[in-house]
Amino acid sequence: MFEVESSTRIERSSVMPGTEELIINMGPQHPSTHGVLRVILRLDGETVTDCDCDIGFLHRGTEKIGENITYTMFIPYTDRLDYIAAPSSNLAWVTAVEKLFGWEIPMRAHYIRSLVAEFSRISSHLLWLATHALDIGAMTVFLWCFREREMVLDLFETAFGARLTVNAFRLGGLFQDVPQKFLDLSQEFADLFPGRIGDYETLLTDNRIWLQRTRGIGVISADDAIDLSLTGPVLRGSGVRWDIRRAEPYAAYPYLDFVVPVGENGDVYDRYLVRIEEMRQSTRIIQQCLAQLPKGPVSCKVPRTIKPPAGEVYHSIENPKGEFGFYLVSDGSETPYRVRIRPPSFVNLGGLKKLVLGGLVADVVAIIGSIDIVLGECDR
Amino acid sequence: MEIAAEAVIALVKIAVVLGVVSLVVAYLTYLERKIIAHIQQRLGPMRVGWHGLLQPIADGVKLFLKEDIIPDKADKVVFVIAPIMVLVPAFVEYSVLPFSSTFYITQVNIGIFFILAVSSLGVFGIVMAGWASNSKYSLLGALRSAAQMLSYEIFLGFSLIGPLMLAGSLNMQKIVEAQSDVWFVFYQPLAFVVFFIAALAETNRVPFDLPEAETELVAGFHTEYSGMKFAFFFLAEYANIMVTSSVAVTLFFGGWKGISWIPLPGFVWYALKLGAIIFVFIWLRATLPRYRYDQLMRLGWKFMFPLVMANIFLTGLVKYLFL
Amino acid sequence: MPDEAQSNGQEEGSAPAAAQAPPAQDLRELVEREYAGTILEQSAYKDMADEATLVVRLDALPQVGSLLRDHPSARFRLLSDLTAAHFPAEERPFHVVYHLYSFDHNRRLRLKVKAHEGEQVPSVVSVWSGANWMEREVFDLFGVSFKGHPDLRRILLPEDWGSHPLRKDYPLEGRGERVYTKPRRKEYGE
Amino acid sequence: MELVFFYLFAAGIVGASLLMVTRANVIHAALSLVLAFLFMAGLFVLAGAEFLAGVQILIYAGGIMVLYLFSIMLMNVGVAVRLRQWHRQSALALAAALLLAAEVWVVLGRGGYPAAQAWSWRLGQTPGNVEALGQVLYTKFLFPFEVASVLLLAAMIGAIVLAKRQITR
Repeated sequence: MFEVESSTRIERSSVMPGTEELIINMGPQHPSTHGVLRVILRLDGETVTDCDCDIGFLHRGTEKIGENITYTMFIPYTDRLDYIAAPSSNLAWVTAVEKLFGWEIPMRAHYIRSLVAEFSRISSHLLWLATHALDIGAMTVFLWCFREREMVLDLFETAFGARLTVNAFRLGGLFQDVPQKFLDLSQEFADLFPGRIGDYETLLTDNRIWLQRTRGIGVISADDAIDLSLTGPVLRGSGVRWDIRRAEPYAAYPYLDFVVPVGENGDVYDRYLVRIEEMRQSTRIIQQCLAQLPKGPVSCKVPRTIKPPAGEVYHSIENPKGEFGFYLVSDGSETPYRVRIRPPSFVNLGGLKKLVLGGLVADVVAIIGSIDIVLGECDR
Repeated sequence: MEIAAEAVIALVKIAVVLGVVSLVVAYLTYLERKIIAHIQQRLGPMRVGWHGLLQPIADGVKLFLKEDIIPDKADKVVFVIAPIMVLVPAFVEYSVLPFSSTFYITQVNIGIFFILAVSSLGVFGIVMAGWASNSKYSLLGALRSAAQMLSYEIFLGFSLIGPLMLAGSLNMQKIVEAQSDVWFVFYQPLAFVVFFIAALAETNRVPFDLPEAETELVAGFHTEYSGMKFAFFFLAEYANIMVTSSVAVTLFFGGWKGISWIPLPGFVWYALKLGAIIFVFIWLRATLPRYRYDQLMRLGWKFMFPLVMANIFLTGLVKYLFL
Repeated sequence: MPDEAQSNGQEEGSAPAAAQAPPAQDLRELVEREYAGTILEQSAYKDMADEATLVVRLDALPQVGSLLRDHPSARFRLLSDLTAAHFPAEERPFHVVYHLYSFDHNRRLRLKVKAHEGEQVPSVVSVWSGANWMEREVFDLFGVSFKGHPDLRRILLPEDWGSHPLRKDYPLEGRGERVYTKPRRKEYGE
Repeated sequence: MELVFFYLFAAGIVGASLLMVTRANVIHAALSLVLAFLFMAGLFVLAGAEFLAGVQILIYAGGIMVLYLFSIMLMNVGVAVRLRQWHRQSALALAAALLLAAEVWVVLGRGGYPAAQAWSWRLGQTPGNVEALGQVLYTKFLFPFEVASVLLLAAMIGAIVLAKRQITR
């Protein structure tokens, strides 16, 4: 009798006798949480049994600030949201405001916006690839990616005078036309970059260790991904072919030809492949933008004081991280009544728990990397 | 009187070897930084001396002068002993390595076995460091490291059995002599592959650098260490690389024996081979990502273990039938 | 991984309906057929199709949500955004806003519920799991509480913050806990 | 010269063993045991049994003790330190110790086991004790050797089965 009992007890307890669950704090200064993210992990051995994210370390009340300054004044604040891809944030804001006003933007401005937005996508994906690879231990890719990202930042500097928080666009178009040097350098970069992507892929894509570390890790099905409101490469990695650039085109995207890559399994590896392919497609878009770039003004007539009609709009664009939108409520005054930033990182990070449960600690690092978050926009 | 003279000679030899090894180990860090830097299209250290040649010395001075922090909740005695426990075995192993036909500290009957035994002690320092730091990252790092080093010691040991069967001795000198005609790496390619992979794991190098996986465990077992104690771990890592590379040279690449028609002294050959193997170590670090813990174990037990067993069996069969 | 390029340009389904009936008329009818009297208002900014807005009765929100998510002619499976706005002058000052997206019809819809101060809004986490963090954020920044939320804690601000910064009566200067009496400044650069 | 080293190692063993039994902290005790093992390996070397010394270090110090430490580290050592260290068994322990001492005295007084005296190999004077050990193991003691390995295999399989049962279902 007693023996039966004791043996069943052994079988029921999944934890070894005498061991306790370990609670580990990753962050906010942990090297692989990509900013001031704090992840609290409960571990059984090395298996994750619970996960909670502590965010908000970078909360600056950007939405509240937006309600108290004019539409134009808010543009630099958007730089500080997704600071890895600042022009994308700028673009989301100006397109949302322009939708509120109903302005017609000149074609040249549209093309330059698309061009710069794709550069920002490349810069963001490069940073992602660099840190993601470093998280999994591939050190060389990190430095190679930064070499190319440096070129992109130099391009931003040529065009807008700043490297990170570029403040690229204005309501109604651009502040001024980009210099010819920018276009020449862009062409140079677009010709050179696909080869460099090949270099990264040589080191990673078919690497057995890389495959073992990423394949079948952090799997999420398409239905679950949609249910969790995941967007961007994370959603596409699960096989949902949805890209706002294609579904609800803005800027010059209706006239540009590109492929929306999707994955099949929704694991870390597929997200990696999707982003790599997106970089290739971005290069294609850049080539097309440069080839088709029309002449003409870069800004429509913008009144001195900007007062939109009362009403509400929601407009989102395809940020490198996912759907980046603004929900604007206007009461007809010079300042917005309500500014809501729809943050892709925040929402995607909300799905982290689902992705990491049952995995190993080492996988948590890979999974956070594959979600590609930027805390500036997550915490706002 | 004779004993005293012997002792003096031995001490001089030890001093020479220790000095050279320490210097080489220090410059190994420089070499690693330079090689990786050039693979990654940057320059590496350039400021201290010509092309940064004095960088290791500057680093050493910096580490000496740094504040030596012992965490408040740490087990102080164990915390202090741990780095010594890592470094000492790494250096003791040099005592049986033959650097040329005439230059070695001592010849032991059980040469290679001695190296294996002493290197198995290195894991203590790591475990002690991880436990004494009283930090979760350190503890996890140390646990991983202990499991990893224990398992891979087995493959490391078994992979050496093949060449030892061919040499018929554990004595390092005799093993080298046995390779006068053909290096064992040609007879024992399987054993060499397993040995090299196990050596990577034993020295906690990429792709098996889990114990100090920065992105998961901050810095693994030496998270809480600073100053000279940290330097000890660092030196021990490179000293271990040197030892395992030396073992590889001795057992698989004919030690100090070179190609007969190129007249070079034995220790030059030795250094060349050693350098080549160390270069591969560093090259791998720049190329490969990191294995996951369970994958590492699976690789060991499901791939390397059968392989090394098959190798021993084959070697025995061939030796029985043809030699 | 990538397959052949999709066709450029607009997909069907969003544009043509806008001219005659206000956008989302079909969705309103769809919901009314199932749950009569749950749609209180209907509007769209400048009659734009993707700005169609339905104001839903507070208690009916989860049912309407599930219906819109599952019905074949709606299929709003993605909760693209969830937020709120504060209108202190109104009787029901808290507007909680849901932005839905339908992959099948490439279409957007905005749902809105209006809540009294202190009134609990039914949580939609059971309908769209992604609402979890977004509802926490609304709770954090507006103080709107959600009924049936599995884990309603503050998310961006510290646990002990004590007030809700995105409310309109939250002071712009000083610490938020202080009662602020000055009217909101409206003019800049004049 | 050898005598000096012998007493050095012997003193080390005694000291380390004393440390091991007196330390309240289990980790300290385990580390003292490692120290004792190392000194023992030194004694083996003095006796000319280098191979045994290597095995002593490799298996006992480098293998088994690491596993001990491994499992001790997973437990909460802080609790053990605060526990009572005396179990009122000192009388029993004293009796056992005296018995052991008496046995050692008798055996050593007779000049060791007769079988050991009749040993044909003189350790330390052999051409190489690895070869000696190998020959003995595979000729004279082949059967006990095989029995031991089968026993170990059974133990290993048993351990795997025990561990496996918790993982599945």
